[in-house]
Amino acid sequence: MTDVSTTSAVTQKLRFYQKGTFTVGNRLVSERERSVQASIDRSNALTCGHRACQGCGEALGARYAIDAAMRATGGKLIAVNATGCLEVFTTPYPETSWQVAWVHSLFGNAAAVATGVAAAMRVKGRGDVRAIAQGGDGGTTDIGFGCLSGMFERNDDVLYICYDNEAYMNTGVQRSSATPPAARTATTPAIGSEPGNVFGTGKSVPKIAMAHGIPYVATASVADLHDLERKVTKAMGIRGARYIHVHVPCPLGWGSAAHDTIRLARLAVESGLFPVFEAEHGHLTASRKIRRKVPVTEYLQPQKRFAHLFSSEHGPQQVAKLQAVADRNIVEFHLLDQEGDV
Amino acid sequence: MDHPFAITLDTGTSLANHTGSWRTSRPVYVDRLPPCNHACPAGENIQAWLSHAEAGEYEAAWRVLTQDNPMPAVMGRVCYHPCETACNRAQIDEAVGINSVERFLGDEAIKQGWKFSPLETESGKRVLVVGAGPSGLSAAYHLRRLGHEVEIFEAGPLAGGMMRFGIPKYRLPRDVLDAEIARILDLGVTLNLNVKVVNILETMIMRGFHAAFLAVGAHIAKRAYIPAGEAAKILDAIAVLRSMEGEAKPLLGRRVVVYGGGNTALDVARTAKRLGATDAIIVYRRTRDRMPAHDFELEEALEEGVMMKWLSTIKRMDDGVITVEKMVLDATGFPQPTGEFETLEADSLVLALGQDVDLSLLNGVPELNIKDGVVQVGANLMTGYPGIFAGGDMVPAERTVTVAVGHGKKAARHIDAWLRGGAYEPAPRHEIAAFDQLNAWYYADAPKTVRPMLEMARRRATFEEVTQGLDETNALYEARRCLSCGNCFECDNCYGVCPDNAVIKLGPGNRFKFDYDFCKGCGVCAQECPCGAIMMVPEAI
Amino acid sequence: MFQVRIHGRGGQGVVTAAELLSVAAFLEGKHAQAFPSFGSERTGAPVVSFCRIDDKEIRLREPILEPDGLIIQDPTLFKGLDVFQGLKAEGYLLVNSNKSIEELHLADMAAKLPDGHVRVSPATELALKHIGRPLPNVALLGAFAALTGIVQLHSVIIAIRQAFSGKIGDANVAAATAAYDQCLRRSLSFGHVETD
Amino acid sequence: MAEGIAFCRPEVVCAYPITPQTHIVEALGEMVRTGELKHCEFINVESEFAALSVAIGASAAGARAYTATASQGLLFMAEAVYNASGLGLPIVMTLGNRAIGAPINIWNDHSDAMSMRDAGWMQLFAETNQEAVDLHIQAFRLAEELSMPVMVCVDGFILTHAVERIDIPDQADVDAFLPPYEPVQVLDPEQPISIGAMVGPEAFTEVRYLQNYKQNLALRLLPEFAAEFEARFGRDSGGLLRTYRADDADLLVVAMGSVNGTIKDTIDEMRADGVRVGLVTLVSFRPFPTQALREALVAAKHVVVIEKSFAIGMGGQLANNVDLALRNAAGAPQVHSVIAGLGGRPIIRPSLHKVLRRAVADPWEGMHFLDLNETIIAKELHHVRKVRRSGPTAENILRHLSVGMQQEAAK
Repeated sequence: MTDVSTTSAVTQKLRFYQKGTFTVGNRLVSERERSVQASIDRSNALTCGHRACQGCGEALGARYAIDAAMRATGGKLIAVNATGCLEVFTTPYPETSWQVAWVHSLFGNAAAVATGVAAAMRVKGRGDVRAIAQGGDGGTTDIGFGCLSGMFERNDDVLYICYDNEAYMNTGVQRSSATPPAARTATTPAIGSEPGNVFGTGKSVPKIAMAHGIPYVATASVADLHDLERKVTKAMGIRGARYIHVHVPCPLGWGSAAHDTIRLARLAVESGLFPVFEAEHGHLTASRKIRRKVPVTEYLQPQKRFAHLFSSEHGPQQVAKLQAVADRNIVEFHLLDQEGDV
Repeated sequence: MDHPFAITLDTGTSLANHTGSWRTSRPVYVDRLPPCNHACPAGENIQAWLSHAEAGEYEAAWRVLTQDNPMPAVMGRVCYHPCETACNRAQIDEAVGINSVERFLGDEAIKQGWKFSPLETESGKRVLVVGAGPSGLSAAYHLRRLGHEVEIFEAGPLAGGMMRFGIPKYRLPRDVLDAEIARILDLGVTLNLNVKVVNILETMIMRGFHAAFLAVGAHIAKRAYIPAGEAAKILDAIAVLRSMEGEAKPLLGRRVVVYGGGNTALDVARTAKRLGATDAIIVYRRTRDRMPAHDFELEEALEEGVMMKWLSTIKRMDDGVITVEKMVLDATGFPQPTGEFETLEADSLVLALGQDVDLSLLNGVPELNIKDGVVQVGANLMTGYPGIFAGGDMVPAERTVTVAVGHGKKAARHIDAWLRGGAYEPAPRHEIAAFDQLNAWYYADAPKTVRPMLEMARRRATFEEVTQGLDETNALYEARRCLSCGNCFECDNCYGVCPDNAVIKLGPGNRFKFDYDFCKGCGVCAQECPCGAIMMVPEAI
Repeated sequence: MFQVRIHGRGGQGVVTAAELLSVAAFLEGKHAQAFPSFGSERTGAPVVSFCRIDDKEIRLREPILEPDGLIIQDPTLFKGLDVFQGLKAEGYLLVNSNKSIEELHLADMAAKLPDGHVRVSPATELALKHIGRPLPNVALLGAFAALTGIVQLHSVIIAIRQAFSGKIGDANVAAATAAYDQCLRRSLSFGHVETD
Repeated sequence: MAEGIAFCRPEVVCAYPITPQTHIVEALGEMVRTGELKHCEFINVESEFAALSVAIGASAAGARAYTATASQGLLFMAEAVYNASGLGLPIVMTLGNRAIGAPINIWNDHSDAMSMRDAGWMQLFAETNQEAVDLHIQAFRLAEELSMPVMVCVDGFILTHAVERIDIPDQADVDAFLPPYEPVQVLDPEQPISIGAMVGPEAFTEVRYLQNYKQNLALRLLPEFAAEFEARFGRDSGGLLRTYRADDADLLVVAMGSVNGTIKDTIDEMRADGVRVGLVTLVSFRPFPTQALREALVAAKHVVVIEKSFAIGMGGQLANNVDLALRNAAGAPQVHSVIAGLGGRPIIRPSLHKVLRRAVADPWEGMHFLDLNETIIAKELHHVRKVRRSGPTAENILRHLSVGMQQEAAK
């Protein structure tokens, strides 16, 4: 992969301004260069009063993504939501937190509903109105997978955003196909020598999306909000099927402190466990470099769902396996500068 | 809008749901004391003037700076910058080059001819300042700005004190010093040179001063008894350095030995080199790590070819030959003689063993408490005699220009209060912003800018300034390396990272406020605040 | 009401035959209904299709149990299946074959039916000749028109042209016409024989 | 039929193949390609679940949405079926009625329609292909008037694969009868709303009540639209129900879909023999026209309900609904339930004659299975009683059948 270029943080390192370079709105740069979220007149597509838990990563990621899309489309946006936390905590009758045209149909059909929305807009000559589908990892990688793949294969003009908190949190933390190996959930209790999802196999929907050859696939994290915005903006500039997979920590499901949401997301990226990259038409085109590499233990230790790794006799081998996963990612996605890409 | 019941809802209606009630602890914006400010002997508001500088507002920065210190160009050269030692940035990469930015601002001010703004009111009080050294000049400046009439009596031929007679040109060019002194005098401070105050009380009464600030410095070289033969050439450091300012340069010969371990010893040795000495050897009785001189100055000296003789004391000097005894450090780190001797060839020996204060002007002043050769003062720098204050090298303190300047400011404030029949109450200090309260992630990696140095050949041969200044570009870069420890710099992080949109942005310069109707108290804002300006406070139950 | 049942094998155009017949009837202002023996026919499997023709609306939806006309597209179906089931006493029987009624052991069957109600047509041969593929269905319709007169050849030809355009249309029309003529001639010759 | 649907100007058509509806959407797809059907998005989806989901999205975004399915396909989209009605989206769907497996069976009966009878959709049954066309036109009008989805049920093969004379309506007439879709709620960035809120105990009952209220409105609208339709197109199609020679009838048959034609012929034959028999053809199964049906039936002595589906362990759904219509009616007729035509078994006049005469002469309790092969049942039951591992019933029965046929052939 010679065309892999660095993105986001690492390129900003050389920018002239220094103070708070990675903050949301560095006062030393022009309004335009700052994050949408720095702007006093941001759309707040997902506004106050929602019922998400304290420190909810999904609520944060969703506001960033949809606000960025709102800016990119000049507010001409229709959002489709799969069943899940995001849907439940934003729209309990009689209140909704959405300030964007929004529809929820079912758990497994968000991609298809969005396809219908996009088709309706085309046929009505409102091609300027764009459709976004969003769901959690359950609604995306499991039950909604068929509709998602169909939408990809038809290259429908839909941006699908998956907020990945690595389990079914809405129903009380059951494992999904996006749950990392060794993580404890209600359905993968920390019992026996190999608790949690198995090592070796697994389901990378971003890679599966790439296999469809769709115009744009990206992963992002609430740890790098500039990057997330940039990718959503870029995606909205492209027609056809697009997929963005956003890593959003869940204090409840991960057994972490509410205030650690962004910190944990950051550690996931900096350890290499969550690779942040972009792909176009099936080819990896860019990866966000690790700034300060950390061992996976720094990411795992603050989370109760991994507590057994640090108490049980089998812990050390499993931690080593997780470290191996991170190291593989670093090589596969060129996450370190010395990975020899341009 | 009219639409189907319950399944379809009007946007934004959740604003009716005040989730603030979920909160068990609330975020609160705080201001913490930046370690640099805390460490500055001159009490400069460093972070404040840096924040102007990093926005390119240099004059504004300079004005904030000079509210506390009238001589940034001098400070930017001679200050040992404890601020940088304290700087939190040192724990990320390297300390912010505060001193170099200060020098840039000082030089810029001279270049642009910035003047202090004229003062509004005259108090009608007269204050006498004795000594035109850093402390005296600082006091004069501050007193004048407070509306008092100030006269300086200086015994020497020129103003500047140790800045002129103790610090060599290659560290502090005289045109810089003169410029900053002149700017102070322009405020309307009267300077009387070559006037030695012999009796302070008499002078005050006769000249009608309501108060006096004494800052005569320490100019009397300490002597050590060294048996010496005929024609043994023994001088003291202060005299050598002072004579550098006169017409006749001191004759030190080709082999010069300097006795002592302070900065003055280094200054003399480096001066000797520049005067053409082939060998300049410093003899010190302890080891390098115990040397009072600053290490970077020792480094520069060694670079310039100055030689060190550690763990040695000088026993005697005969014509051209010095006998030294080797020492060892005992358990307490105190040097003990070994009885081993050796000799050094030397044309001259310069003693740099520190200085004493000439306190003769205080004769006849009652209620004074003098201890260890210095005047004891209260927290308000007032001597035992009401109305007479003292500072700088003549009071118990570290003897640096910056400390002296600090004394000047502090004394001025207390004198002002005293003249108004009150007492000056310094504002309560905030808790210091410690590194672990910051979130360093958000600051880009930005190594310190290295100040260019004069090339070696010229350093050895001339008195040109050794350390060069920063240009506009890297001064700006350096200023922007500041982390703004403990004080919001409006990076919008809290505003951006709140999962509940519970932060209200008040617009440029007005920072933010929390919307406690919706804040659930998750604490992400506090965790992700780069500069530690948010504190989580438990809600009362 | 005139009811026709067509037996054949998947791929022989059994359903198309019934549809073409019904269209021909439409064209003559009659009510008609064509439908297959519902199922997922696979090539070669025995297949049945139905066609009802009437002057009034046809409401009946049951399969045709007592046909007035029976078209057998493939004589090999005689084995195993009772294709003649329910054929009315006054009914017609048309078989696709190059053999004679006797060779096909249909003499008894023919005897039960009125004179001239049983015919054999070399439809496959004609199809191969005109269309180039062994599709007897269209040719048989021509022959059936000649045999029964329930529809005119003319209507069959229009129906064919609606279904197949251009060359294929011409070829099918040719096949149907040929079968029609041949069937008429046969009836004459048979008529002669029977006078013996 | 596709042509008729095209006249309704659907804007989004979602297609997924399943016998016997496939050729309808195939034809629509072709019309979109050829430009015969303009301003229409034809979308090939990956499942029936997606088909209806795409229609849901399109409809919510203000487009006239159509899809078609059958049998297993309807079950596979079941979740979305309920969702479409719950969200009040006026989608029209053709259901090519087909049996539900196992055993897998592609032929006609009404089990699929019945499986979704309580899903909140309106369900209209076509007697002929002509009526199928006409019902689609009325279905779009009804769906969009009430903002509720409508299922048009068309008997698989019997109608879907039959070729018969149909009057194709004139586009101008259809346009006049069916105005452009004016949604009551729509996803619009200019006036954003949130559709599909989570509704708790405090309002769920009301939501359901209002859905039911809409279906009650349909009971009034269906006859109105049918009358308007007849006035414009000159054909009596749709409505709630139709009667045939019922006025003086002692015995009334109730049935839905294509079997009504065969029943009418049978009735004519019985009338010829002097039997006073008549027919009530139910067009609208949902909403169920309780009142109209009671009025139509109450005068008769016997009511025979003939239906192509039954709830295993309970009985014919239609028969039970008819019972409901007659509940507490003074001098209500006896109701006799006949289950017929399952999995495509032909319903033939001789069998109908028999069962109708028997209903009067020798009534039965519960269900009567038309043309049930008693011998096979007996054999299989005996077999099952004897052998623990008796094997799959369907296969056993087929074996019995083939044996039977060989014996026939041997004779």
